[in-house]
Amino acid sequence: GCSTPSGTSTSSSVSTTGGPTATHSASALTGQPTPKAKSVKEIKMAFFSSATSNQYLQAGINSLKAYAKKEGFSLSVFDGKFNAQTQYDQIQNAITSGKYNAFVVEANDGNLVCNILTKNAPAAGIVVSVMNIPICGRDTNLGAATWEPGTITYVGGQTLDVYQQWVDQVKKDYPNGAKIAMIEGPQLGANSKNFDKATKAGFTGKWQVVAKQYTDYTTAQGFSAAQTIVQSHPDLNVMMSNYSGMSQGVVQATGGKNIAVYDFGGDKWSFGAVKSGKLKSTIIMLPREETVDSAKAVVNLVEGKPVKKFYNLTKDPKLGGKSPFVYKRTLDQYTPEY
Amino acid sequence: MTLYPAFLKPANVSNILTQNSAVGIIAAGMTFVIISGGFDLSVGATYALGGTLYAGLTLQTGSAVVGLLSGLAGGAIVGVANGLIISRMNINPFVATLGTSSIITGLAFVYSNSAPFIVTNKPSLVPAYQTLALTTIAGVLLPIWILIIVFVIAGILLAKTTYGRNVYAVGGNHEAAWLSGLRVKGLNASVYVLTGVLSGLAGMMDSSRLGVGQADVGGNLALDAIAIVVIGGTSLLGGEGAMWRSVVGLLILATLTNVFYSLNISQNWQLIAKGAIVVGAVSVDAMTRTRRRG
Amino acid sequence: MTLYPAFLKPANVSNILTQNSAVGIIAAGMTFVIISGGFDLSVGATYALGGTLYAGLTLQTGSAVVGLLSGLAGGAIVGVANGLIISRMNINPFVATLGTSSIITGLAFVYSNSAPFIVTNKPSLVPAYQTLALTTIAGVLLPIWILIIVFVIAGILLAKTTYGRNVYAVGGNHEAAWLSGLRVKGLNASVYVLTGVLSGLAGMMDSSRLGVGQADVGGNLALDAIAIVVIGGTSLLGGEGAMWRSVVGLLILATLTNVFYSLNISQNWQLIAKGAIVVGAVSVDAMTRTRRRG
Amino acid sequence: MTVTVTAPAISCRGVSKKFSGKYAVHDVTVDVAAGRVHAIVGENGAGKSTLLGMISGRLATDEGAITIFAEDLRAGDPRESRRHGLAVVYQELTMVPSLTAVENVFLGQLDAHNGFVRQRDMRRRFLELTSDFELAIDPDVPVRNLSISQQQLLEIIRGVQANGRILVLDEPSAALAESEREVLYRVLGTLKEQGSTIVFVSHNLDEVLLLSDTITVMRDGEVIGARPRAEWDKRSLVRAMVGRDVHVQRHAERRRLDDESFAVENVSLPGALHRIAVSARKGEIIGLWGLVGSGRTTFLRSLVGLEPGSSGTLRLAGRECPWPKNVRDAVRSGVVLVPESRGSALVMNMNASANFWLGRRSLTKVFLSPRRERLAVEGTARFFGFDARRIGDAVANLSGGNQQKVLLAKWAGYQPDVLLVDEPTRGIDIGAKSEVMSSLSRLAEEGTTIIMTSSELEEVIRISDRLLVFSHGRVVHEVDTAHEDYTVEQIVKFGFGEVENP
Ligand SMILES: Nc1ncnc2c1ncn2[C@@H]1O[C@H](COP(=O)(O)OP(=O)(O)OP(=O)(O)O)[C@@H](O)[C@H]1O
Ligand SMILES: Nc1ncnc2c1ncn2[C@@H]1O[C@H](COP(=O)(O)OP(=O)(O)OP(=O)(O)O)[C@@H](O)[C@H]1O
Ligand SMILES: [Mg+2]
Ligand SMILES: [Mg+2]
Repeated sequence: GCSTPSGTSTSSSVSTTGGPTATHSASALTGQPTPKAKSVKEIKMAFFSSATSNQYLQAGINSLKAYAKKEGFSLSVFDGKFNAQTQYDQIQNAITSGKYNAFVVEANDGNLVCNILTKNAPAAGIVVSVMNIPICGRDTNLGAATWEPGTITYVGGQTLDVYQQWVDQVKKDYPNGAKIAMIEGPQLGANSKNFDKATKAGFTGKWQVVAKQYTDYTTAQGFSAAQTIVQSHPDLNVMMSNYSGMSQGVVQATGGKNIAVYDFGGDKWSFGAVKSGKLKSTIIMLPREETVDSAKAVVNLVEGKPVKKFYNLTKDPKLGGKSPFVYKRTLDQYTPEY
Repeated sequence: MTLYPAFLKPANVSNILTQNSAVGIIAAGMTFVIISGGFDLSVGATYALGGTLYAGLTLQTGSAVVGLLSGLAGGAIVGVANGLIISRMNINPFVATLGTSSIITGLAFVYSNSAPFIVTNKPSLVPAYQTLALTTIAGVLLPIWILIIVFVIAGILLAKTTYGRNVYAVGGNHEAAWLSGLRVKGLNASVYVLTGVLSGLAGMMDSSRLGVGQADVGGNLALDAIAIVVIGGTSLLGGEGAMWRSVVGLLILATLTNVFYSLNISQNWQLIAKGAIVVGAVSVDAMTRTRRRG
Repeated sequence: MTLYPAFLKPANVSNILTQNSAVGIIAAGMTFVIISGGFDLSVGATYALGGTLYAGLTLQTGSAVVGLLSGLAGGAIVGVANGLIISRMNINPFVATLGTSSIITGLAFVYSNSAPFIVTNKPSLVPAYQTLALTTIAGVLLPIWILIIVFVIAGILLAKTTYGRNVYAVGGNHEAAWLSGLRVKGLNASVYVLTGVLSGLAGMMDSSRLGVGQADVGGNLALDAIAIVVIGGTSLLGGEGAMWRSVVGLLILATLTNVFYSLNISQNWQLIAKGAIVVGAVSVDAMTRTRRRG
Repeated sequence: MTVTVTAPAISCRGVSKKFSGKYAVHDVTVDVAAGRVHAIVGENGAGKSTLLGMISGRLATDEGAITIFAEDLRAGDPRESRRHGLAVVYQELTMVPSLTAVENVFLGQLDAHNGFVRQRDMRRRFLELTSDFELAIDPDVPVRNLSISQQQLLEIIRGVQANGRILVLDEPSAALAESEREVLYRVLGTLKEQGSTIVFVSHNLDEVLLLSDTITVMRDGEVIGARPRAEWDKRSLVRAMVGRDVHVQRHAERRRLDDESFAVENVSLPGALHRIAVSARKGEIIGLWGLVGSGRTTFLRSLVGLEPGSSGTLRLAGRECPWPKNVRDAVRSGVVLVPESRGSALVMNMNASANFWLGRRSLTKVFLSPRRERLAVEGTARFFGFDARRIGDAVANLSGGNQQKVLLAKWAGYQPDVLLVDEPTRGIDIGAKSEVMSSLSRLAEEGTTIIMTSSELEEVIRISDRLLVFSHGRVVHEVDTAHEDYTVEQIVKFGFGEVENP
């Protein structure tokens, strides 16, 4: 049988190296560029979303729109369709059009857009806020090292350390070892890289990774990947799924089996699923804070307020200092935000 | 075949079949399209539309039956539109369906407001919604029955009826069919309607299984379905081929995918092996078949 | 055309052309393939391979020239493989290139160890690496020059040379071409080599612009390139068409995309509008062209 | 040029070819002397085209060897025979429909300088050649817009322009009218004078006897005899081909004609047809004759709704009918057309029976019953002299004559009041031809009105009750073949539009 988890998640600062950044706001501000917009009303912002087709993204977009309305600046949303090249072209066209003076970018591929965001955009007088995926090869970095010079800030919570903590959670829940499978996003995506890195280092000895599949984050692919893994590994204990949308398919495949599904996403559905026991746990994500904080950095800059170079979402006030890992026992301490 | 121990276990066979029931019934429709000398790239978009309508209307009306009917209707409407554009306006089916594909996807996104419809969030609707995918008859899941029934009916329709023969004639020699007084345009259009309805149904089956309807699925379905038909040995030039060939094509591709998943071969080597096996299978087929006269 | 104020600004025109130079030169190759009666779905994979080899070998040898040559060689090898499989083993080009596409992508992933090659991490190599994309000649970026030169040469090759006319003959009536003593297999294969090399080059151009080479790009390129050729009015049946038609097709699609991006129309409505415009453009073309006899 | 009588131009030694286990050509040994005209004759399916196919390299030999001017021919590659100086005109059209007339004539042999096509030179040479052939074809017109006979002429021109030592022609005149044949004969004569060796296949025995130095007769894949022209006459040729005497069927007596069954007036199609009027009675056979491009095919197509721009009035059995909009309308009112091109009228990879039933209300409502269909079609097949055992064979594997019989059976199967037949005897052997002709006569005797075209004037004269001469989209003359005596020459003159005016 499975061992029960030995304890609640500990404080989430397990391996964060970015601790000090939050306190360096003053010196950070000195390194920031001067924005073209002289007042918040003059901000003309373009938001390059990696796509628009799931709830996570929709939640972020909607909050950002509301925020722009509240602050009274103009906002255009570009749908990157999960395609790095498309997004690159959109950014290039936006720079050329001269219609924008601020970008918020959720990169589909942080490497592709590196130059254009750190050199071309600033040269055109555009300030750039980066979120979710670090750019310029910083995607496996930690803490403040996820911020790239040339941009004003990086807002994120899905860095390597979170994956490392996630691995630790599983190990703690299964002190006697386990057979583990992973359902990941696209192979070359930053999340998969961090996920692979963390699991490779963390699961050794009695903790054994027996299978992993890359997908496009859709429910359908999550389902078929999980189904075949379950079929060929009847002795599997743990399935880790990197996004709630996929997890919906994963739990269909593991239904009736003695497999604990760990979810990353923390949407309304996953809260319900944790409650009903379909999911062992989920990880809170904050799409609303993510987009709004990125835009707020621009607003702060225009207003001459300090701008942090790194916003760590896993330490967001919304979590009230709690760990982002949600178990059935701790469910009522959290509310899903999408 | 004992590629790996669990391969022939009923549960695995059932997996293989359910996972491929959607692409399978789309391939059945695609067989008609290809034999008629056509091409349909819009099946993936129609599949997504079917699932989106099914989930959306089930949530909005509270009735899975209404959802089901609207999904079928959506597929049929797409098919009629494709058929009219291709046969009346005389547009190359490749471009026509590439175009409608884009339109359909756009409409599905607009309808769903760019987010998935999650039926599982309304537990009261879930049992009705999942009937299509999870009902078991004689120990076999409904989608598998649907797959079998679609192939049997499509096979009979193609091989044993006047309609089927006329489809071959239109694809084999458009002019001869026309000279013989066949309603060439109607026939040409009909195969797209068939494929539209089947794609809508396929989308609903998968959506029913997952409890989610979303507009951004089905990206590779058109190429997969066409590959199934062509790997089976049906000629893309039209006028030739058979439904059993598509069954063979489906089994080859489905088995391959399952074996790779299950053996846990690295996905990169899977890609390489899959490509090599597909090319290999078709070249063996090409070599064994006697070459046609000039 | 003054769709929006900035549309005809040099910088915007330059954007349109650079962003579409890759798909454009691939479409130039695809024009040959389609006129020869073929089909190439592997261009996207070859494009990714080109970029991956260019970045990988530049990093490994420290010489962008070696990288460039190996990217071209990679494209040529893919082309030769496609050509041999299709013309010697007599396999339908659709299946053959779908298969090789899978193999190529797998190999590119294996070679790059499933990670992008990031040249920008080695600043010393960047200037040489980006020469291909960022050199300006007479105020115009090199990729645009390459696009223009490729279209001019391809246009002359197709319209004015024995080789080009023989490609038409092979596509228009394979048997007649064979009986008249043409090397049909060689001709058939050659168009894939051409497309392979151009796809490799296209991949390197984009990789040079971005400073990164990776295996998972180019997913929609094949359909886009084919759409460009067909929207221009070249028949998928082979034997007909022209290079200028592909230029028109490219300009239609490129302008559309740019206008949509720049006007920031909701992505969903873009899809709908784009599909409608593509179907509309082709149907106007179909109506204005005199219909053939019976 | 003098001919050195050393090696034969072509020498076949024990050549055989099998198709699915059956010999199509068996152990053929034949020599073609250099500088001579050598004809090969035989019934449909005798193996003539197969033999030529091996000589031209399109087919590999299964047994035996072929030498060209004493050099071995490597089998199975048309390039190879071309290297040896062979130019081949095949039985079926080998045009590239999308390319222009010039490009088709120079197919595979484009005139080029450093790889660049020399358009102007080719066009000049093309115009020379067409004027040799007394033709006016626009060099830049895509070949798909030309009539079949025009395409056939281009095929021949292609063979001639290749300027080979040996010219091989498989039924070059089948699609040609009288006058064009004369031109062809003249051109072949010139080539022979220049020292070319010519091998040709024809079902027109007069032409064979007129042109050849040597005649080889084939039957069932074997050579029955290869003798100099002087040793043959028409009768002995036919006997050798068929193995018996063939009585060419004649209209012994005229049928008694009933009431008018069919009448059209003012049939027009801008640019092609001009106010044509034709009427016919029950059981009458009307022949249409004219030069290539005179509009016969277009006229017949208009009558069954295949030419959307056409107009006119139609009266059937005395009742006014609407002008047909499509084939279905026409069939419903009892008018059907047997199209001229077998290739575009039959679905080649379907069997004969399926082709017969195509477009027809089936025996059964929804489901096919191939067995019952075959049984039901056997009678009609036999009526047209088609071997009932081959009803299940794919049409692609039938010889031209048998394909024609399938075509006739298919359309006659509608039991129409008016049967329009376009070139029913093109490219079929003398035996098949007489079978087709007699079956048409019998149909007429049963009361069907038949309107047929043929490029073979004698044939039309022989079978029809009346002959209408077409020229430039008009009916320029009417001949009562039953009662008047006309010579072929006179009628041909009408065809050129020299005499009379309607
Ligand atoms: N590719 C093939 N496959 C099968 N059978 C064939 C093929 N080619 C020819 N045959 C058969 O071989 C025989 C000889 O055919 P061939 O075409 O040489 O006759 P032919 O003398 O040229 O007749 P025709 O006067 O009708 O042109 C026929 O019975 C024909 O059906
Ligand atoms: N719909 C049309 N509109 C204008 N011209 C046409 C049309 N159809 C045919 N023609 C032309 O009219 C002429 C008559 O061709 P048609 O094929 O009817 O002649 P034909 O007497 O049957 O000769 P052939 O011996 O070549 O079969 C040709 O030059 C053809 O290109
Ligand atoms: Mg023959
Ligand atoms: Mg005619």
